[in-house]
Amino acid sequence: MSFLSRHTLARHTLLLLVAAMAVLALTYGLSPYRNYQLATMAAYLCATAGLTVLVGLSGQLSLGHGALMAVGAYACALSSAELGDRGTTGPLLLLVPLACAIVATAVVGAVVGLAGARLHGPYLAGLTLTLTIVVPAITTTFADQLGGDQGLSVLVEPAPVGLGATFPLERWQAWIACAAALLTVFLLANLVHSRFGREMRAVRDDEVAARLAGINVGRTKVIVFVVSAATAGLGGGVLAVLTQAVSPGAFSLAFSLFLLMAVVIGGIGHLAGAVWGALLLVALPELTGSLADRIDASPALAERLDGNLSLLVFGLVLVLVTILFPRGIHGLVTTAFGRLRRRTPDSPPGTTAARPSTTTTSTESIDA
Amino acid sequence: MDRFIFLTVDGLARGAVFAAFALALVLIWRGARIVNFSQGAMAAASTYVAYSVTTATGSYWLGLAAAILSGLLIGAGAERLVMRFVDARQPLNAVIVALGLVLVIQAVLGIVYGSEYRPMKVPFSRTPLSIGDQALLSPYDLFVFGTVVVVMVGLGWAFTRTDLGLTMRAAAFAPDMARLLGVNVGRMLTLSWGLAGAVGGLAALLVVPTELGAHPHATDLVFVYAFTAAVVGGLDSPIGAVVGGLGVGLVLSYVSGYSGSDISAVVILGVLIGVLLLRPSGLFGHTSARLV
Amino acid sequence: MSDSLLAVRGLTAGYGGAPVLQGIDLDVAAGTIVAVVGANGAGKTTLLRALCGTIPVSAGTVTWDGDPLRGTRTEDLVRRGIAHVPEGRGVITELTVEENLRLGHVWRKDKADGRRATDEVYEMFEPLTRRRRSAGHQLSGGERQMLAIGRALVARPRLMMLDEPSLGLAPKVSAQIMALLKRRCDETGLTVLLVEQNVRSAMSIADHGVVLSLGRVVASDSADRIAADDDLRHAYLGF
Amino acid sequence: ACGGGSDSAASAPGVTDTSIVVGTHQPLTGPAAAGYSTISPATKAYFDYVNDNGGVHGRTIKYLVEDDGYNPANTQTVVRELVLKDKVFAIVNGLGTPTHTGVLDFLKTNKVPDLFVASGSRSWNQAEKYPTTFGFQADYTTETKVQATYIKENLADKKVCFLGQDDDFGQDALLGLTQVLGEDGVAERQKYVTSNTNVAPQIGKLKAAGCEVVSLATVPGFTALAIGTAARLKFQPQWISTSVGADYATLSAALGEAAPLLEGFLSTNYLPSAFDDSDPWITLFKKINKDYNGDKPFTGNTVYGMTVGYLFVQALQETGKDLTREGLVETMESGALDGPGLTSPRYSKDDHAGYGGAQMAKVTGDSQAYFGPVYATDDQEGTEVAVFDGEATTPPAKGIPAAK
Amino acid sequence: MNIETHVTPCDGSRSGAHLTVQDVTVQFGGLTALSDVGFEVRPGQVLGVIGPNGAGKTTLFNVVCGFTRPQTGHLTLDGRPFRPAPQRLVRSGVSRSLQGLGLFPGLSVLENIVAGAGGAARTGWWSGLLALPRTDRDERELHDRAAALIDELGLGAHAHAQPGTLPYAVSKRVALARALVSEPRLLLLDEPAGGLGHDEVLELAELIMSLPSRGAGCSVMLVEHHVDLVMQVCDELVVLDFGRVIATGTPAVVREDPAVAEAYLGAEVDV
Ligand SMILES: Nc1ncnc2c1ncn2[C@@H]1O[C@H](COP(=O)(O)OP(=O)(O)OP(=O)(O)O)[C@@H](O)[C@H]1O
Ligand SMILES: Nc1ncnc2c1ncn2[C@@H]1O[C@H](COP(=O)(O)OP(=O)(O)OP(=O)(O)O)[C@@H](O)[C@H]1O
Ligand SMILES: [Mg+2]
Ligand SMILES: [Mg+2]
Repeated sequence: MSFLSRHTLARHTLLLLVAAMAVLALTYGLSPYRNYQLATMAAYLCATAGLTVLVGLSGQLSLGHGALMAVGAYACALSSAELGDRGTTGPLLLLVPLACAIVATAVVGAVVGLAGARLHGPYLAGLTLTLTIVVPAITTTFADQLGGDQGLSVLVEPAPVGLGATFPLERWQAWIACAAALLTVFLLANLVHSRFGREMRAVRDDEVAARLAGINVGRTKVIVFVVSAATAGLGGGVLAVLTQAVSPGAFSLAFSLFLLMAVVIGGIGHLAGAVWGALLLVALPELTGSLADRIDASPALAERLDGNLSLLVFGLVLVLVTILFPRGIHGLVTTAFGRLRRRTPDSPPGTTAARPSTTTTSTESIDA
Repeated sequence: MDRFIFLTVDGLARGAVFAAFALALVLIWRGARIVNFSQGAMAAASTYVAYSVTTATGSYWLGLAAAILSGLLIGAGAERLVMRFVDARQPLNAVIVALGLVLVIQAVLGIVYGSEYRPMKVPFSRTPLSIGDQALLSPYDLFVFGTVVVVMVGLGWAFTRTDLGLTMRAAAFAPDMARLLGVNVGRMLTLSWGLAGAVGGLAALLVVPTELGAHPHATDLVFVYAFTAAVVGGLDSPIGAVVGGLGVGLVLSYVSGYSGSDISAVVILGVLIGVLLLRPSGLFGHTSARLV
Repeated sequence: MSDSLLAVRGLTAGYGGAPVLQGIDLDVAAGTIVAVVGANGAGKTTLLRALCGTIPVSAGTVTWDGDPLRGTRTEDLVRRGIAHVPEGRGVITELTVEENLRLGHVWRKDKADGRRATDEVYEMFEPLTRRRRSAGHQLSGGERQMLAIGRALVARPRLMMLDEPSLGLAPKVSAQIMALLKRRCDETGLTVLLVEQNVRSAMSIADHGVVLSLGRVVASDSADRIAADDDLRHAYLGF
Repeated sequence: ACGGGSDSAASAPGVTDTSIVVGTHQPLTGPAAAGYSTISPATKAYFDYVNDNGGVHGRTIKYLVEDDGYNPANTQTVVRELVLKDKVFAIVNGLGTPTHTGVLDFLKTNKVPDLFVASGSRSWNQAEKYPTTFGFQADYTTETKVQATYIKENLADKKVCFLGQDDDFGQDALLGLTQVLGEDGVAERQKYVTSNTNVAPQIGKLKAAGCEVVSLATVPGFTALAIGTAARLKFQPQWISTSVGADYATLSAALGEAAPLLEGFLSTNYLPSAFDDSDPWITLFKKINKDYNGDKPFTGNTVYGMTVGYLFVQALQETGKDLTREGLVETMESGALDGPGLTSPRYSKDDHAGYGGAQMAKVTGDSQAYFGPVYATDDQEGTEVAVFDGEATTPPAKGIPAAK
Repeated sequence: MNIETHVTPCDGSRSGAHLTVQDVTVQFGGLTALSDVGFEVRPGQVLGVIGPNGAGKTTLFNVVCGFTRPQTGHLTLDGRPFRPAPQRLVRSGVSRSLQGLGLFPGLSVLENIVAGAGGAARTGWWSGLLALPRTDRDERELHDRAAALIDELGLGAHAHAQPGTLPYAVSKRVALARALVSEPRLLLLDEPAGGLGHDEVLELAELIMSLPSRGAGCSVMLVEHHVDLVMQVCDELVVLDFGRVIATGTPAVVREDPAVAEAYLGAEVDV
């Protein structure tokens, strides 16, 4: 135990392995459609995890993460087409495009991050918001390369034959996506628990004091933006692989805003919150949709209710959840968990789940 | 040259409505320190009210009054019934709730009015008056300009010169302190939202007839451009909103006219980055904040 | 004790967890200066906050001029004659000096007197005169403190609650302020509830002193006697 | 049909002895819902009509309509939901070029028949690459080739210009014009994007260039915007629009008081005109609209939706009781379908496009009526635009295609 | 903007001064906040800067920290020209506490203090990303340093509290700890005694007087209105009024200066 609390890498790797096993087992229990949903959720998780770190911990508001995902998706599509032309097959056809997605988005993120480093609140929001309307503009301007509105299709190989002929494609997709998501969360968890994680929260809280503490505020902001963009790019790339297609319409302004909603409702600034958020992005539309489907109406009314009713429910849920659980689902869960723990007599006083684990190392040494 | 004048005039006319909308955003930013993402949807709702009233009575002006009044009520209602209960310690929650409101409002509009575009009337001709061979502004454009200027001057005056404006700003900047100074912060917030709703409703009523007509999503893009305009101008400044709005209108017009409308969004982004790099709080924002 | 302007009985209040203030009794007679002193963390600021209703009160009564004060909303206090200069000044930094001062009296019907009071403030705090149109965030620490005090004065309150007014002020200015408060009390019947770290200067102008410790009143007596009580000083005030 | 031995009817996804489940993706909400959200209810109404009349080979058709908001990402999800979770037998009339393009690969992998895609893109006609996907509309190129032929014959000395959406819709449409009129035949070409509702700069340019005929590849809202803006700029060319943006009911509603500007407005179309009460198809569809569609306004979209329904029922009838996905695709390729169109759909082994012809229509007074010959052609460069020599079909008894 | 300490030696005169300020003038619009201010801080010295409100004391600190660029004048640190930039200060061995508190509200007390020690870290952000073992070692070192200071300043009970819930005096001590944890050679303190009670001021005085003998030897610049404290701990005073130096010298000398009494101390105040 104390070995684990002293070695972040060992602790996080262990968690990673446990999570991977759990996901693996899960994919065998799910139907193809559920596996596809799991895969989509994992792709979203790449983006929401990066976004929650960016917004919640470094204090930079991005309304354009959907656009960054688009960059990743297009990079993935273009590079897979290029590789396809060269006759590449096998794992390279998957890994290289995803790497391209990460790199391309990181570069774009660096540019935006540099431009945005001096901006605050709504000004950064305005800048990133504009990114989302630029995506379709760029795809139509370079329609020959980017396929315009219609987008590009992505060259994807089926599941490896080694897995057997009847192995469902969706399970394979879930593996790919979950691997990417776990890796993302693992790295982000490392980062958040490191010195850099503390520094970005310091920058968020008070830029002047942060500078006086020797923190290079601009650099910190840009790095977080780049990291966050890279994870969004990976998410976009994975999404492209899952759907075998990219098009500008899939990365609309609304999508970017939904990503933000997801991280806030999940519990901003917490990776666990990002998981909740990604889950919501996948599950909530389906739930509200099926709820709305229950209602039987005359043809004339049905035409108007169709779609709109589930939007209405969706909107109401967002409003209510945000008001009732201001710290998001993660906050709700930790509070409930904390209450449960407090009732158990042998738990040490004053420990809360929200405390970063690095501090526990020296808690003892100080209190002693 | 003719073409340049044509594009300039066209861009200004278009920019004026962005400016009107940006003013509503500035109003709420000054009065409540949040960017109201539901401004567009609220304004769309007001235009539908105006549409219904005008259809029922045949009078544009009654519709206009209805748009302003309903905007006021919708804005104030959103604050009293929803935004007031949002945890102020979580700065983003208000944004998320506003986005939730967008969905709710648009869904309700879709259910009530369906998803077809409803054409709306304009009170004055949209045929441009021309001098010689050169088509210039239409009477309607002049009407829009006049309205925008009146709103801008009115807001600027109200905010800086009147006691009400002062208390509204105080309530927005420092609610706790304002309370100690006798400001009824809740009422000020309601008022800010109401006024912003009214200005937004008015702005939407100016712009929607020039586009495809009333629609739950009719103001989505206008919102985006108006937000950009407000950011360019500086969210605290009514003049900035107008300058930003006209600027965005001109850029869109020149780019579509000289190069092709597909890259206009890219140019807007370029302008935005350029302005913000030089002035991180917009053209008319304060930049000389003392740090320590 | 019905002659006191402000009467506090059994006030218990805090920040969610265990209460910070535990059964405070306090009387402030009209036209007097009552100084509340105590070590850091004793609950002085919390007391003023509880009186203003900015934190929830769990028990006790507060009577203002014979009427119960609980239930009065914070924003109505000024209209009832209570002004509060909170700890940390509360200058609205986005507004200019002029606007901050105007805010102090916007609610008053008597505009002319509001302007007169503003002029008096400018006269008193010369640095503010030079900075009329500067935004609050441009001011130095001491200038902000002056502004906060001035803003409370223009409301022409009957009771002024000041939380460490001398914080960040040059000795000369803080002496001026103390003198001013004393003068206003004598001349216009102003009542002052003063929280101060600087016990000596507080007691020098106060009529009555209250010592807080760990959220309780441990001594309440005339200022002279408090100042002279060595045991008290050693036990609670540290000198 | 001749499905493989193991593919008995019961094992085809979505098919039982008493029902067939099919699905579609449509924009019911969002900015693109305008003009499209009335199509799927019309199709459903036709299916309900058939179901009430005994169904197809004893099976009732269940039509699952999923809202994708014209967002390709949503399309991905809802189509997978339909195929993997709801196990639909086929996707019918999935709407939109960018939306549907994204699911082609998925539908192909899962061998799902993908019939009557609702868009005039040429992408659906790739029999080699996407063997289960079939188009429906006359593609944009076909329509503009017919327009160009009309221009050549009737407006020969006029200056012809073009305004089109900045995507494949506009490109394909422009292609048809230039194929017939030559590269120089189209003097000024302007594009617009849906994200910018101000088309004055483009219209100004067309006016300045002295255009006399303007061919439009625009969605209805932008057709109305273009006409309205042009009138403000005192520019009144002869407009010729593709069917996408030419529905008179929609346009006159959008123009409101300015609707008289539509007088003389030309367009092409490939389905019976909703205004033509003498057409037996229209009589049939109006009756179904009254009984099964809440008697909603009868527009071109209603005709469109019901035509899709009719063609699908016909395909099922032709395939027979022993229903398999392979069988359905074979029926499609057999060329047996002959729906209400002005020409018949041209489906064959290597042609998966839809209707292969169109006719000119003109707005006079309060209605939009066809005139002149029906032309048949396809999207290929070399193919002539010829007068269609086939006969217009008429509805069968009761309006339900007969079983094979 | 961020020009680091130049390494070119400044015309030979490697005098005893740790920091020198020469002819510094700062104007804000029409207002002159500092005009031709010059003085020096010697190693191990506690230099007090006093003056009326708005005299320019904080502005002077801002110049030394690089938050404000003076219109004229220049600084040297250890004999070399010094173009300060806030984020590099810590590495130049300079540290500052803010006039308010300037704590990070979202970080615990411990984290606040550790954040001040970041300049000593040896690993970059990407080793953190990969959670390399050396970042753990690095973090432990920073934590140990912070823990030592926490013990020294008696903050142990509050190590995991959020700054917002602390009594003011404790917060002040946390802010001081954060400035000290980087082991600066020059410490700038802006009103460290503001809001402190009598006991706390005495403790603070002792702490300040102990600084010059701390570690490698630390000089202090102190801005304070608490005259007792200033007189007790400072070796030398610089008095500013309207941005001008109106007096310098030992506390005893300055106290007797009539100009100082007039501008700052006030006649009737006995100190
Ligand atoms: N916002 C808060 N949340 C929780 N606890 C608080 C809060 N503010 C103050 N406290 C606690 O309440 C107690 C009393 O604090 P208070 O600020 O009233 O003391 P004070 O006498 O004004 O001290 P000081 O002289 O330092 O200003 C302290 O223990 C403090 O930690
Ligand atoms: N960024 C700025 N913009 C405009 N004026 C400024 C700015 N910074 C400081 N000033 C002005 O310069 C003068 C000096 O300010 P400074 O903060 O240095 O005073 P100070 O000596 O620290 O006073 P105090 O003891 O009250 O803290 C003040 O009048 C202040 O208002
Ligand atoms: Mg206090
Ligand atoms: Mg200062």
